[in-house]
Parts: sequence; structure tokens; C-alpha cells
Amino acid sequence: MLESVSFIIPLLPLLPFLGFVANLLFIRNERSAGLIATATVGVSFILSLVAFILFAMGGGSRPYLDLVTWYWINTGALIVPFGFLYDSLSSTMTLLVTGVGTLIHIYSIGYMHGDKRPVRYFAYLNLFVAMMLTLVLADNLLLLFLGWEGVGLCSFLLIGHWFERKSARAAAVKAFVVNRIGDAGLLLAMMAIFALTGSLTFYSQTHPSGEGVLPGFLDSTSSFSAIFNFPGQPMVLATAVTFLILIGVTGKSAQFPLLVWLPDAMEGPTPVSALIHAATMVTAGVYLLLRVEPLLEMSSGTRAWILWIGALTAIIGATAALAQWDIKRVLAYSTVSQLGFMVVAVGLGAYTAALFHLLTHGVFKALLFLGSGSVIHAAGDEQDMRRMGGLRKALPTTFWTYMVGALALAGIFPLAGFWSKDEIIAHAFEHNIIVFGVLFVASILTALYMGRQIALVFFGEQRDHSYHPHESPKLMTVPLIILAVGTIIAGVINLPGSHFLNTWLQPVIAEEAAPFGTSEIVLAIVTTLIGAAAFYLSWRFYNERAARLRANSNDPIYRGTGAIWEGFNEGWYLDGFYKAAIVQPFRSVANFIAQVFDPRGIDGLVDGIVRSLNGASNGIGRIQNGFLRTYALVFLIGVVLIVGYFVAVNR
Amino acid sequence: MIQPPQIDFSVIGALTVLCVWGIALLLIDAFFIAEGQKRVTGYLALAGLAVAALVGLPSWGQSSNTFSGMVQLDGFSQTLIWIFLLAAAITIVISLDYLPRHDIEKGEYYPLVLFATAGMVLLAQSTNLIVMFLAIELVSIPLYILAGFAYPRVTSEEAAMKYLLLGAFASGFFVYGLALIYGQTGTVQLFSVDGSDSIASYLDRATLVAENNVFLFAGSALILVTLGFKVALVPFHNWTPDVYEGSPTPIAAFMSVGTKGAAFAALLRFLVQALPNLQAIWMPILAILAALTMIVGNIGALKQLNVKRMLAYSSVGHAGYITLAVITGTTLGTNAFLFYILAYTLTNLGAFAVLIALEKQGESAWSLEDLSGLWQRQPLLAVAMAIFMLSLAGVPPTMGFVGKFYIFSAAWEGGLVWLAAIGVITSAISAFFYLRIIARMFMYEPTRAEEASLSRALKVGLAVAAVAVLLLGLIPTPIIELVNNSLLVAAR
Amino acid sequence: MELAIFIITALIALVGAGAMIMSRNAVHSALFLLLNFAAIAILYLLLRAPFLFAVQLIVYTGAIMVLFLFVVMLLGAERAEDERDAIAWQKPLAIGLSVILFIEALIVSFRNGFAALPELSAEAEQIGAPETIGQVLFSKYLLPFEITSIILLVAIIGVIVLNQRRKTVS
Amino acid sequence: MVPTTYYVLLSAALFVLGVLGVLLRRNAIVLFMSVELMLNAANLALVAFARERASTDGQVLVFFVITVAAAEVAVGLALLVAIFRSKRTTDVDEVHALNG
Repeated sequence: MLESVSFIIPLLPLLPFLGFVANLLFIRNERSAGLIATATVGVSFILSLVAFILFAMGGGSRPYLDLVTWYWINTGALIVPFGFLYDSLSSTMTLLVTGVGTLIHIYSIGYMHGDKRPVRYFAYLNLFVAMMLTLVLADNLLLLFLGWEGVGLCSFLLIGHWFERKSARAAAVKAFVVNRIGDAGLLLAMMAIFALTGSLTFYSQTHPSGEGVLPGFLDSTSSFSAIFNFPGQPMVLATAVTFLILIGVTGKSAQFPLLVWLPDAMEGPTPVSALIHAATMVTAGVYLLLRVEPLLEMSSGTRAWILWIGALTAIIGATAALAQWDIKRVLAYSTVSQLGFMVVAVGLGAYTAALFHLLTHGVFKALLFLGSGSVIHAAGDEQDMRRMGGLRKALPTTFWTYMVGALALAGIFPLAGFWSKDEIIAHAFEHNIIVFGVLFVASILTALYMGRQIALVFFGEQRDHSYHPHESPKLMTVPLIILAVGTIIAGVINLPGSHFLNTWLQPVIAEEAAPFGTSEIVLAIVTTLIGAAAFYLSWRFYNERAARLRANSNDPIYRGTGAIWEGFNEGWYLDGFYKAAIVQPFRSVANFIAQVFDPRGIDGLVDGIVRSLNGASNGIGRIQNGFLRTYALVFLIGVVLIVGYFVAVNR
Repeated sequence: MIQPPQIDFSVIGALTVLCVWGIALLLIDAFFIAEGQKRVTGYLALAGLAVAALVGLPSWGQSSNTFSGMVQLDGFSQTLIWIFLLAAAITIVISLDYLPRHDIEKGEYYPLVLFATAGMVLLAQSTNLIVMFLAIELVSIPLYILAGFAYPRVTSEEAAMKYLLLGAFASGFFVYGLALIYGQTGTVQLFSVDGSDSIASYLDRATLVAENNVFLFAGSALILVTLGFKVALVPFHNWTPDVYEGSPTPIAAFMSVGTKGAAFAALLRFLVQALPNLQAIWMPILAILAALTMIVGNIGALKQLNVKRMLAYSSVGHAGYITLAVITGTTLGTNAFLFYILAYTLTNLGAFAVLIALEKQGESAWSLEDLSGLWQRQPLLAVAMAIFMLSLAGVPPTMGFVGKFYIFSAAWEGGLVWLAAIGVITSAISAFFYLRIIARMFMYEPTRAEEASLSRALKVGLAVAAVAVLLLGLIPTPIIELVNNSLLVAAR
Repeated sequence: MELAIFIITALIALVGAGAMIMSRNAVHSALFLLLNFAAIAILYLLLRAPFLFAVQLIVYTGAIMVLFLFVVMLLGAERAEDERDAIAWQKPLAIGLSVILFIEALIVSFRNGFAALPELSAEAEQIGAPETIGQVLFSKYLLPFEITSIILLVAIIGVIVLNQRRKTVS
Repeated sequence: MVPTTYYVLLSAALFVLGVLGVLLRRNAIVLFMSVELMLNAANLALVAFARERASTDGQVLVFFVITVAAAEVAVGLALLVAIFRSKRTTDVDEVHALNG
């Protein structure tokens, strides 16, 4: 079915890209920029829907469709197609990206009205969607990396959209640089895979010469498996390669230890946070892990790492979210935490559960972010929850939809979050009781911080009267309603027992359906009850004390927890740690190296030595650099060393 | 009596055209082109470059040598020749405006560029150490002069003097190395096709670690030192930032790509054609130098607020990446080398061209400040510069990314995994200072109001370079096929 | 006999070089360098290179050194260097490195050995004759020869360009 | 006959003296002289090797080196004169505006 109209698959990323080009080159006014951006993504969504239906109707005739537009790199040794892989995994991701993307574009028209640079905003947003679609549709690692870096770049540009704020610029650069560190890992992984298997494509396809096959490194018959399953080969290679991939994932999906950029990324406009830093880009890491699942299956070592990193991230994110005042930072840390859940699921081998949670989270977290955007909009760009309160009266639609999102995030039956989170917790319960404990605590914390947020933002009385809240325009509320409906019903895609998603993914990820028995039902009931209780208690606790909150007051639980609260507030001091442990030493090393290799440095160094030797500093003083003779001296050092080396080896 | 040698002019076609046209242009310029019309000389020089490029076409795909095997034409050198001609052409185009704007327009400028290009061409073709020496001088002496061209800017003279004195100093080491190698082997020919005496054939015979090879070893070390100086490997790099900053900007651009590419070609020939048997010996030391170069270049660039100096340090860093490709000694490495040189040529010349576009009458525009809000002032320039920076940083889908991936894969495949890792990591670090420029252009309000008007030639050139960097990053296959066919005639 | 000449000439060359780098006055330096070049020219004779002997005298002592002296006089640069060295710390380091370099040269030389050379045959005595050199130069080394002509041309242009400046107000 | 290695030793000594001159002297003209000394030392080694091998090639190489040296000196001195005109000095240490 789909084969006959396969040309629509490259169109999916191409349309938003054309939107980007049009906005970049031709459009100069806000209205048409928004319309074009939304239209291209919208059409892309309709096409993904069509492709999805056709693909599903095609049934099991082909597990995947590989469409090569041209060969990106063809060196004989290394062949990388610019090709798109449409299978059950990427089709699902495409729907999420374009669907949520369309809604957020519509919302943005309202939200960004009156912005200083709307055309740029929509151009970048379009480019982002194009890159994200490239990422999920790529049929090889290199093309995936193109999307991977591309979304990073767009994220950089969009975080810095309001660059008049210095913090926005700093956050933008931080996001990109931290991401690049992760990307270095992925790049190295690619090189290793290429060196080991001679291929970067996921699955085998027709060779460009028309004869034979271009092997894919994920195929069970690939040389990779052969290498890794070599008798006596202790999985070292598989662990090394997958660990490098994991480094990339920690960067993009904000996992410990590279999670620090995501909270700061909230400097960007709120729809950006919803699309990029909640629903799509940050899930790219999880997507990548799912994509290379056959590799992960070869290395229990890396899976253990994944498991523990995910668990640690889940708890860090959840605790930090509890201690934020900024409405968006709560959601940002919550995203970190939920990404941790997904990563844990991958580590447990519960790939379907990971994707399930990725999808539902994409919907309800986008909802929450957009809702927070509506709140911020109404509150005159105020983000501090201490200065909100009582907004449910002024913002009824926002309130109700936000409530749905919050309850879904807290894992309350029967919303989408309940089903997907419960599946992960059930897996953890079965496989690793410590991780189960961590996740269990994290999910209680989730209910706590959402209850706190709802209480602080929507209940009680308005504590700050410097603004007059009003409900957002239809352009913004309609997407909220649609997403809320999605949040309510999204659970059906993988209800226990039906396992629709599980079956759908079978061609890509051959995984047994999650068990569904009495113990699971009991566990589900227990978690949802505890979650609901935590949510309610937290809501009551903060609702009662909210009235006394002032702009600078401490959290009601601060007195009891003090330093711990501070620690949570600072995101476990990861930022400070990096500053002290990496940035500062790096800076000193950089200075040191610059000094050693730059003339003044040699001065300084020798100067220091001479000073300490005879204490006679007269005549030396502060010396200027740029001396030709010093360059010749450094040159001579090189000569002496290299000649010495060559003479030494010749014996 | 003297037997005039058999000369195959197809081998030295480009060289001949450049030298003859350079001399002719000197005369034409002196007698027929009036002051203030020197732009015409530039156009004539461009025509000469075009002819030089065309004469290479008929012999493409063959490999032959002439002058007792002292110069070699193979796919490798022909590809490089085209790259150098392209670099020279871009240099001349960006000079057309630059020279009058800074009031340093003199007709000799263009012939000197042609002579330097001739030197690069010869350097890429030379398979003999004395020809290599003369080629290095033929590249360098015009560049010494051109570096000092920007009078009355005193820094220009300073740059010229530093470059000249250090260059002459380095030449001394080259000659001594050449003497020692001659003393050991009795020849300065890198390798020979016809089986006559050459360093490679000597090494085939010699017992490698026997004591009596010590002259050859020490001599090779000295040759490496000089070539390392020309390509700016650490610790022979510290002239680079000063000389690039002081020289006229088009010349800095030309040096950063042309001299570097030619000297790397010579290095590659020396290592792969003359000393293939010693790979186990030169590989480790050059690997260390490459690592140092990548680290020092990229870290040095971190703190530069002067964009021209930043580009100089970045060129040091890139020399490290290119060294990676050179020392693998494999075909994949050679191909990666050629691809990278082309990518770097387009990208770096483009970046320098943007700087030139921003310079006004007698003023420099090299600080980060000058780039603030460029997007609002000159969208075309800003987008082009962003593309160049992304390419230098190695972000896909630019040529720079493909080139880097190519090189690192070659290194990884060649067993230099740790070096590839250092390359990837330093390249990740480099994102910081390249990105800073992008942030400046797109995320700051303009601080400069009035603009230098861009000439059409510069605009077109920039747009073409930017599109090429992007497009050849997306569809690099034609280039890859070109370099795949650019076989280097190896020693055996 | 030859050894004696060699030793005496070598000493003169070394003294010339040493005095050249040590003397404070540029004119003295130039004259000492002249001494050194002349000594080297004599060594060329010992080494059966009469043509190079002539070239060395004509080009180096005749042309290059005169050029040096001319410039020294023109610029009035013969006055002694300022005693205060801005980067005096460099001196011990430079000397140390040079010593190491020389030790490396010693190692290389000793490892190579000091075998005395056999006498040349009558035919081989002709290696340095102008005629032989001319033959080789114009056959085997024709390309390098032509390249040197271009290099010299470039140098001429350079000298003109660098010193022919329009009167512009700075 | 005097062994070649003697000549090599002498040339090495002269070469190192030349290097030392470049590193220690500040007068740009003397710096140039030192470079000339280095080149001459290398030439001496070349001629000695040519004698050892009874081959003309080495001597021809010297011829080329001398030519290049002359060209370099010409350009270098011209540059010095130009710098002297604007800066009134031949001291290389006083020319260090470019740094960092």
C-alpha cells in the first residue's frame, strides 16, 4: 500500500524545511510566517497520518520500508544513503512529532503575537520539526546524527530567542555545548561501528550498485553480531560501543550527569519548551536507544549503566522539581525525571513501555507546558509561583486542561500517564526491586510536586495583584483542549491485555508483551492510590499555607528540611559541581597550556622558576610577549625533541 | 656535450602557465595598466588561473613524471592543483575590493599571488627534496612580500618580518636535513618509478635499525620539523596567530589554506613515498604532535576575542586534524586528506571573506563586537558566516562535518583510536568559540550602524562558497569520487 | 698535510662564527662572518669543489656580505645593542638547548664513525669542475635551475615593492 | 684524506652557532647573518658528502641553496629597510605589537 506512494515519506521532513526556507527568505510579517509554518507542519501531520494508515493496512507484508533519496556518502568503503526508514517505530514517532508539533505551532501563533522577531521564531521552529523528522526517519546513524545536531542547533537558536536577556544567551550556549559533549560520544560510537562492521545503516537494503545488499549493522546476520558473538569475546566491544551511544543519550535526553542544560533551557519561549524540551527533542535519546535495541541486547553491562543512570536521573529530577518556584522549572525537572523513567525502562529491557511512556509523556507534558504558557501569559510574564494563586477562576479552560495533565503526570487512573508509568513500574517490580523502590519514591514525589504546583498556581487567592489575569485566546486554548482529550484517551494504545503498541512494534522490537496478572493489578491499584493520596495531601498542605507566601518567602517545608531543600532547589548542585570540578580546572588548564605554549607563558613559567631560584627579579619584571626570538626558542625545543627521538630510535 | 632532458610539459602544465603568465602580467601591468586600474590586472590573473586549471584536464587520470622523476603528476597532485587554483582565485576575488579600500593597491600583488600559487603547485608535485625546497621558497618568498603589503599598517611589516625570519630559520633546518639525507643515501629523490636511486629504494635495501642510518634518521627529523613549521604544527605554530593577524586579510586567508595544503601534500609525499618503511617510527611522534596541535589550537582559540586571531588558532587546530589523515598512510587517509583540504579551503576562505566584507576604509573589523547583530545589518553575510562556522565546528550537514567524519573514520580504521577520540573531543570543545560568533551575529543588537557596501563580486563569491559548503556537505559524492580517483603513486 | 690545513681552516671558521654572534657591533659581525665564509670557501677547495669555491667567494663574500654591510651602514645599525635584554631569561635556555642540539649532532657523528676516505681517482677529481657542474645543472637539474630564476625574479620584485611606497599620510 | 665526519662535525658546530645567533641576537641584520651561517654550515656538509660519494649532485644542490639564500637575503634586507623607515629600529625585540 505505502510502497506505491512512498514519495510522501521524504515529504514529511521536506515540507517543514521548505517552510523554514520560505520564512527565512521571503516572509517579513508575523501573520504569514505563522500561517506558513503551521500549514507546512500541519500538512506534514496529515501525510504522516496517511502514511501510518497505509503502512498499517499493508500489514505484515514488509516489516519496514527503506526509501533512499540519494547516496549521501559513497566512498566504496563507507556507503551512507540519505535514506528514510519507515517502520512501526519511526511511524509512531512521526505522528507524535508532527501531531504535537502542529498543535504547538497553532498555539505559538497566539502566544508569540506581538513578539519582536516572530518570523525568525517560526523559521527556527519549522527547521526544528524538519530536523526532528530527519532524526526519527533516518535509516542510518549518520543521517540520524544530522538530525541530532540539527535539533541541537535549533534548540540553541530558540532558547536564545529572547536574547535581550543575558541569561537566555547563556542558557542557549550551555545547552549546545553540553549537547556537543554528548554528541562526541555518539560520533565516536559511529566510528567504532563503522570500523567494526563497515556499515552505518540500520538494516540491510539494496546496494547502490543495484546488486547484492548493503548490510545493516542491526541485522541479526550483520558482521556486528558476528563480531560480538565471537566465541570468547567478552562483550567488551558491544559494551564500549553502546556505552559511547549512552553518552550521546545522556546529553540529548538530559540524563545524569549531563542534565544541567535542560532546566536552563526554560529561558526559551514556552511553546519551545513544550515542543523541544518536553515532547520531542529530549526524547531523541530514548528513541535512539530503542532504535539500536539489538546492540543493547548484546551488552548487559551497558544496560545496567542505562538502568542506574535512568533511576538516578528520575530521583534527581523529581526531588529537584519539588523545590522550584518557577512554574516552568518545575516542569523542566519533571521532564528530566520522566525521561529517567523511560531510560530505566530501556535498561530493564521494557522497550515498549519506554516508547509508550515517551508517547503519553509527549502529549501530557506538552499540555502542561502549554498550560503553563497560558498561565504565564495571563500573569503578565510572571513565572514565580509565589506570585500566582487563585488563577482557576480567571483561566477556567487552562485550569481544567492543566488539571488533566497534572493528574496524568501523577499517574492517576485512568489517564494516559497512569498506564504508561505503571507499566514501567511493574517491570521494575519484576526485575529489580531497588530500582522499583527508587521509581516508586520518584512517582510519589511526582504526585507531590504536581499537587504543590496546582495548589500554588490555581487555588487560594491571587497573591500578587500587579496583573489582571484573563483567559488566553482560542488559538491557545483549543490546542490545550485537544491535548487534554489526547491525554485522557492516549492510554488505549497499549492497555494491559490489549498490547496494541506491543504488537505494533513486534517487527522492530521483538519483545514479549508485559505480563498482566493479579500482582500487576494490585500494584497498579496501590500506586495509583498512593499517588492520588500524595497529590491530595500535597495540594491540601500547600493550599492551606499558600496565602502566607510572599515573593521571597521560603517554602513551608523549608524549615523542616533546610539544606536539603536548598540542595533540591539547586538541582543537587550539579551546576556548581561542574563549575568547580570541570569548568574551573579546565579554565586553569587552558590558561596553563596557553601560557606554556604562548611566549608570555614561557616567560611566566621561566620567570617564576628564576624568581624562586635566586629571588632576583630585577630586570625581568612584567615582560611583553610577541617576541620573535621566543618563537624561535620554542621552535628549537621542538627540533631538539624530535631529532632526539629520531636519533634515539635508531640504535 | 649537454644532453637536454626529455621534458613532458603535460606534467608541469599548470606550473608553466602560472610562471609564464606571472612574468607576462608583470610586464603588462607595468606598461599597459594605469594606476587606479589595477583591478584589471586582477582579472587578468584570474584568467591565467583559469587557463592553468584547464591545462590539467586532458591529462586527468594519468600519472607520469618528468625532469628525471623530480616532479610527478598524479591524481593526487592534480586534485590539489585544482584546489590551490581555486584558493588563489578566491583570494584574488576578495582582494579586488580589499586593496583599494585600504589604499594598498599595487599591480605586483597579483603576479606575486600567481608565483606563490606556482610554488604550491610545484610543492604538491615534487618528488625530490631539492625541488621541494625550492618550491617551499617559491611559496614563501612571495608570501613574505605579500604579508608586508599592508603598509602603512606597522603590524603588517611586523608580520612579514616574523614570517620571513622564522621561515628562513626553518629553511636552514630543511637544508641541513637534506644534506644529512644526501649523505646517507646519496640521493634526494623521494622515490623513483624506474628503479634508479631514491630514498625509498635505499630504505628497501637498508637494514632499518642498523647504526649507519643515523644520518637519514636525523635528516628526516629535520625535514619533518620544517614541514611542521609550514603547516603550523605545535610547537612550531606560534608564528601563525601573529602573522595571520598582521598580514592583509586576503593573504592570511590564502596562507591558511594554500601554504598549509601544499606543505601537507609535501609532508604526505615525504612520509608515504620516501619513508613508508619507517612508518612505525614516524607515526608515534607525529601522532603526539597531532594531538598537541589539536589541543593547543582549539584551546588557544577559546580565549580569543579577535576573530582573525581566533581563525588563526583554529587553523592550527585544523592542522592537527589534517595531520591525522596524513599519518594514517592509508588510501582512505589520503582521500580524507584531499576532501578535508577542499572543505577547509572553501570554508576558511569564506570566513575570511566575511571579515573582509566587514572591513572599511583603513579599518579592521576583527573583534567579536564588530559582528554583533550582523543578522540585522547584513543577513546574507550573517547566514554565510554561520554556515562557515558550523562547517569549521564540524556540524552536519556541512562539508566540514563530512570531512571530519572522513578523517576520524580513517584514523580509527588506521588504528589511531585515541587520536580520533582526541579529535572528536577537541572538535566538541571548538563548538564553543565558533558558536560564540554565531551567537554574536544572531543574538546581539548591532553596535555598528553604518555599513561598508559589498561589491557584487564579493557577494556572489560568498554566496557561492556558502552554498557549496552546504550542498557539497549534503551531496559530497562527486567530490568523494574525485578524490577516490586521485591516486597517489606510492613508493612500491 | 691536508688534515693540518683542515684543522687550521676549521678553527678560523669557528672563530669567525663565534665572534660573529658575540660581537656587539653589527659591522664587526659582518666582517667576522666574512672571515667564516672565506674559510668555508677554502674548505670547498679541499673538498674538490673549485666551482663552489668561486661561487662562495663571489656570491657570498662579494655580493651578499656587501649587501649586509651596505644596509648596516645605511640604517646606521652598527651601534651596539642595548645592554638591557627584555627577555634575558631566554639566554640560558637558548644556550642549553643549543648544547643539547650539538650533543645530538655529536651522537650522530660518532655513531656514524670516522672512517678515512680513500683517495679519489683522477676521473672523480673532476666532480667539482665547472664543466661537470654545468652539465649536470643543465640536464638533470634543469627544472630546479629554472625555478631558482623565478625565485630570484620574485625577490627582485619584492625588493622594489617593499621599498617603493607612495607618499601617503599615515 | 680527512674523514667526512670531521666536516660534518664542523658543519654541525657552525650550524649550532648560527642557531644560537638567531636566539640571542636582537639586531635583525645579525639575525639574518646567523641564518646565512646556518645555510653555509649545511652547504659545507653537502659538499663533504659529495666528496665522499665522488658525486657532483651534492655540489649542485649547494648551488641552489646559495641562490635561494641570496634571494632570501635580498627580500629580508629590503623588509628591514622598510621597517627601519617606519620604526627607526633594527631591533627585533622592539617589534612585538602582535601577541597573545
